[in-house]
Amino acid sequence: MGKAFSKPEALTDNYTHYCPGCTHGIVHRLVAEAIDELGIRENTVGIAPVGCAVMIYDYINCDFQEAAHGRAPAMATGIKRVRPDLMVFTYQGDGDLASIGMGEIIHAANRGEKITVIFINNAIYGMTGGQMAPTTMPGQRATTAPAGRDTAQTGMPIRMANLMSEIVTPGYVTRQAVLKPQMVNKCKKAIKKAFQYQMDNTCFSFVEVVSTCPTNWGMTPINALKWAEETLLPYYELGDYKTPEDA
Amino acid sequence: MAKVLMKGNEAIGEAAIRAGCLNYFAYPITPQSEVAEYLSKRLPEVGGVFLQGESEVAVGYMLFGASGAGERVMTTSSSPGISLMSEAISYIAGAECPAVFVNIMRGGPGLGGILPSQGDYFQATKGGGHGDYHLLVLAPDGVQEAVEMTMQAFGLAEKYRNPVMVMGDGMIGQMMEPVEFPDDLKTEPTNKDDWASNGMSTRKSKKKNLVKSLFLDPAELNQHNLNLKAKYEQMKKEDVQYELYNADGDYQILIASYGTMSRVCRTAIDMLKAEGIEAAMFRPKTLFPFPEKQVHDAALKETCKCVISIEMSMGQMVEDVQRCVMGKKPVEFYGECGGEIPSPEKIMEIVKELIG
Amino acid sequence: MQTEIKFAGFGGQGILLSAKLLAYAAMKQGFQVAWIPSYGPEMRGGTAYCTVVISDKLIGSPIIKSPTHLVAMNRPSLEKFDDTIKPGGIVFINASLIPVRSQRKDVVELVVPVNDIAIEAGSVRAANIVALAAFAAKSKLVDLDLLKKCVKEEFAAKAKIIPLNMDAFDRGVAAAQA
Amino acid sequence: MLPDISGIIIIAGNYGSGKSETAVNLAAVSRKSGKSVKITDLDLVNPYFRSREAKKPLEDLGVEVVLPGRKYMHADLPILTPAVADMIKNPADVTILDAGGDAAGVTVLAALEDVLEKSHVKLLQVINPLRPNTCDVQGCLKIKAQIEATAKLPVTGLISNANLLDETTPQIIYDGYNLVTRVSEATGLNIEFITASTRLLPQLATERIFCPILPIDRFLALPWTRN
Repeated sequence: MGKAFSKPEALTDNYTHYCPGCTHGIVHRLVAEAIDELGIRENTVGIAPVGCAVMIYDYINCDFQEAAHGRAPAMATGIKRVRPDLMVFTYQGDGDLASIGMGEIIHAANRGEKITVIFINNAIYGMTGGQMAPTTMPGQRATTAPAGRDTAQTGMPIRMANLMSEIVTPGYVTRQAVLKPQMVNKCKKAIKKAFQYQMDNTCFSFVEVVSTCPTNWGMTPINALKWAEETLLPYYELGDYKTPEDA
Repeated sequence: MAKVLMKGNEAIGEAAIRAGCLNYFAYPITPQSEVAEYLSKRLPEVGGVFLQGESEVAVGYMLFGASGAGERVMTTSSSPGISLMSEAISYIAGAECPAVFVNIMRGGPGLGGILPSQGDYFQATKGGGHGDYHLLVLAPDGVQEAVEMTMQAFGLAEKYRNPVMVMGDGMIGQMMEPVEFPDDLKTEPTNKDDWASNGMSTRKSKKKNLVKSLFLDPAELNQHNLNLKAKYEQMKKEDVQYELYNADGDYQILIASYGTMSRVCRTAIDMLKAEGIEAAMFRPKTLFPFPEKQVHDAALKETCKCVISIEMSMGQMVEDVQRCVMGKKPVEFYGECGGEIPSPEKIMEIVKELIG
Repeated sequence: MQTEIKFAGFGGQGILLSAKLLAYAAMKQGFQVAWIPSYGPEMRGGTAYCTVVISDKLIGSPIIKSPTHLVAMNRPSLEKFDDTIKPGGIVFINASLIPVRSQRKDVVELVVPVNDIAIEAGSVRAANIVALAAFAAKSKLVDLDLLKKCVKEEFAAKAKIIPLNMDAFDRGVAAAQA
Repeated sequence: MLPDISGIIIIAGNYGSGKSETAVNLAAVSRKSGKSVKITDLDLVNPYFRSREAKKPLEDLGVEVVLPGRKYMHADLPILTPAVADMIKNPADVTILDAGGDAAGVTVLAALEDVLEKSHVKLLQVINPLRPNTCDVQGCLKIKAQIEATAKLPVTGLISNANLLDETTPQIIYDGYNLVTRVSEATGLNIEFITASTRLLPQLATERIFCPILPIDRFLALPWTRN
């Protein structure tokens, strides 16, 4: 009988630097499990973002390249075009993907690059210390929105999965969360599916993951999960937004 | 191979293919768009990768990705486009990846104009992006040299694991000259298995490769920069290229000039000679590493009264010339950068004024 | 010995191609050549100019203020560059579109109604080939058979128009020799 | 009279009030008086002049410095290491949490709410009247309210850290003490101590000051001013 809980091969032995209650660790694990189950670890290149997950390469055991802020989809394009046999994924946060890297993500998706994008949406800039992100909720406090996000000045939070689903080029676009065990299971399936589409050379895929940042939100881990469920999920609705079969 | 008549831009594109670079990413900008147009036809014929990126910013990172995955890759652009790529150039230099950038310079600053210029000398040789890094910069004076330098660039980029820039100007990009593609300039790609993120399965060692420029430990970052500096010092020792023209006789003046401008100076020197005036030319073919000793020695010739740097800029290379001549001879400057290239007659007039 | 030929006319008259073919033939004959586009303020105004330099030694400056010969395909081109031609040079005038003549006494005028000849050959679009052939016949800069071969090669991908251009070429040569 | 405080002490205040220098010196003085001391740098919002820079001299004194792994010391990452919660659960005689500046800097305390609420915690507000936002009572009260709202903890005491770096004079220290006294009157909060650089101590008329004085040695000075 196998072990009920074992460490994926694609996960290194390093302890993560993430804060208590941060969901990066969960998503790292899901990515590692998907890579293991598909047997693609030795053909995979990840793109580490600028953001809290910049050192993802310490935790996931495959080749990595480190991008500048927002440019991961362009780097992934460069790798995938010259080495279509490699499995290429980016792992990006909301400041990275939805703000400074908006151009790169939209165009990579629109060209239908056969890459996998894992998008961590925790409604705040983590790395730089809790500044407002494009995904920050109305009224949510941030160090650059001390009175809470004023939508009259800064607009409404961007729903990336919804936006990406408007791109005509076929692709897989889904929004998942890791706030509860059953959500984690679904998210895992989505990540695996996203890699599978790449393996089959089917399409670009985009997995948005609604996540937490207790440290910058100023909440205990438990309260952060609760807040995410009550505040983020009604606005960031979970589910598949587009599949290649729709096309 | 027989000579063919080609536009500089087309020839650069073909040279990349002949050098074994089958990956090209670019964004259109005048006066170099013909490179992309040419390669969009040619690369599919040879099974290569052609992609027009959404911006020069993205293109810079497409190069970074491709290069980090261990493949030869090139882009071409012109001044404002190179500014946008400078972020990626800094990252590529920081992560020690080889990649070839071609800058067909146009007038600046800002939108400037589409006419030829040499206004990006500082940008290319003194930085452009952030941090302590250097590009190896090759400056051709015509279409044939643009071909040769483009071909050399890939080997140099791999030798140093550093971005290399071929820096021409609009005139070199737009003019047609006969060219040959020398087979002996093609280098075999180096084995990149010990550093490139090209997938473990293709390598003997199953250690993961990281292509990165982040060093959190101050001592480690300092050491990284020392290693980079050692590479730049090695470039200065091993890969300086230059040409001296009409320098065997007793010249009264040394003209420092590169690229298109040097072609005009060459004609001016011939015309001066016909009038009995001896002028020599020092032409750096590598702008970084700059031929420091060579310009110094040429300036120190006894008969040489002064040195003048003539550029299609407001005075950029002249600072390197001054630095190397170390105050031992007067160093003058003449430049125009509106897009009209100074004529040989104008150069003659300036030289005559200087040497009285 | 260095010779510079300025080709000038409206955009669409095939100026750049005529110049390229001349440069190509000269190159095949073993000369150093450069094809220099109009790349300055002169390129404005919907007109096209370029210069071909043919030399027996390394070509220096791409800046040619005073060319040896001029091939003027329209009136503004003649008026603009007439003064700049070196004494003794050929000033080629497309008489179909240029009702005036060179103001110079020290140049050789070659006046050919190239559009009319091209129409006779079958299409006005071959006017540039008529002009090229006529100029080449008069200037004797390159071997005519070689040049004709270069023209043929240029149209290799459009076999249908080869006979037209070959005919235009011959008519051009004949006009220069008339 | 040196400060003599024990328990879990959070040092907060507005940006540039001198929290870190105060925290580090309090740790050193407490340790020298024979107490066991732990200190953590919770400043996740400001990358420079953080108490982590005093790691070595503090450790040399026997202070336990709780920080993210060595490789993350200079990372631009807001790392809240789980070791902080452990430290609160297993405190030393003196356990110092050096928070970041303003309300933003204490946001992280809210993430520790569940461990903090089970402990008896002192939250001390450092005031330097020579900083623009805390030059009067009203300003100090405003910062206090912001810190309390974000940290979800009440401020329990005050510290005057009046200084103009090397240009500090005894008068500046007296003025600061006066201001903090008025804040104390307005809030009913105790003045835990004031600070004075060791250089100024001999010149100070200590009989005018009715609270302990923490002598400050610059641990976090600029490189060119060290020794």
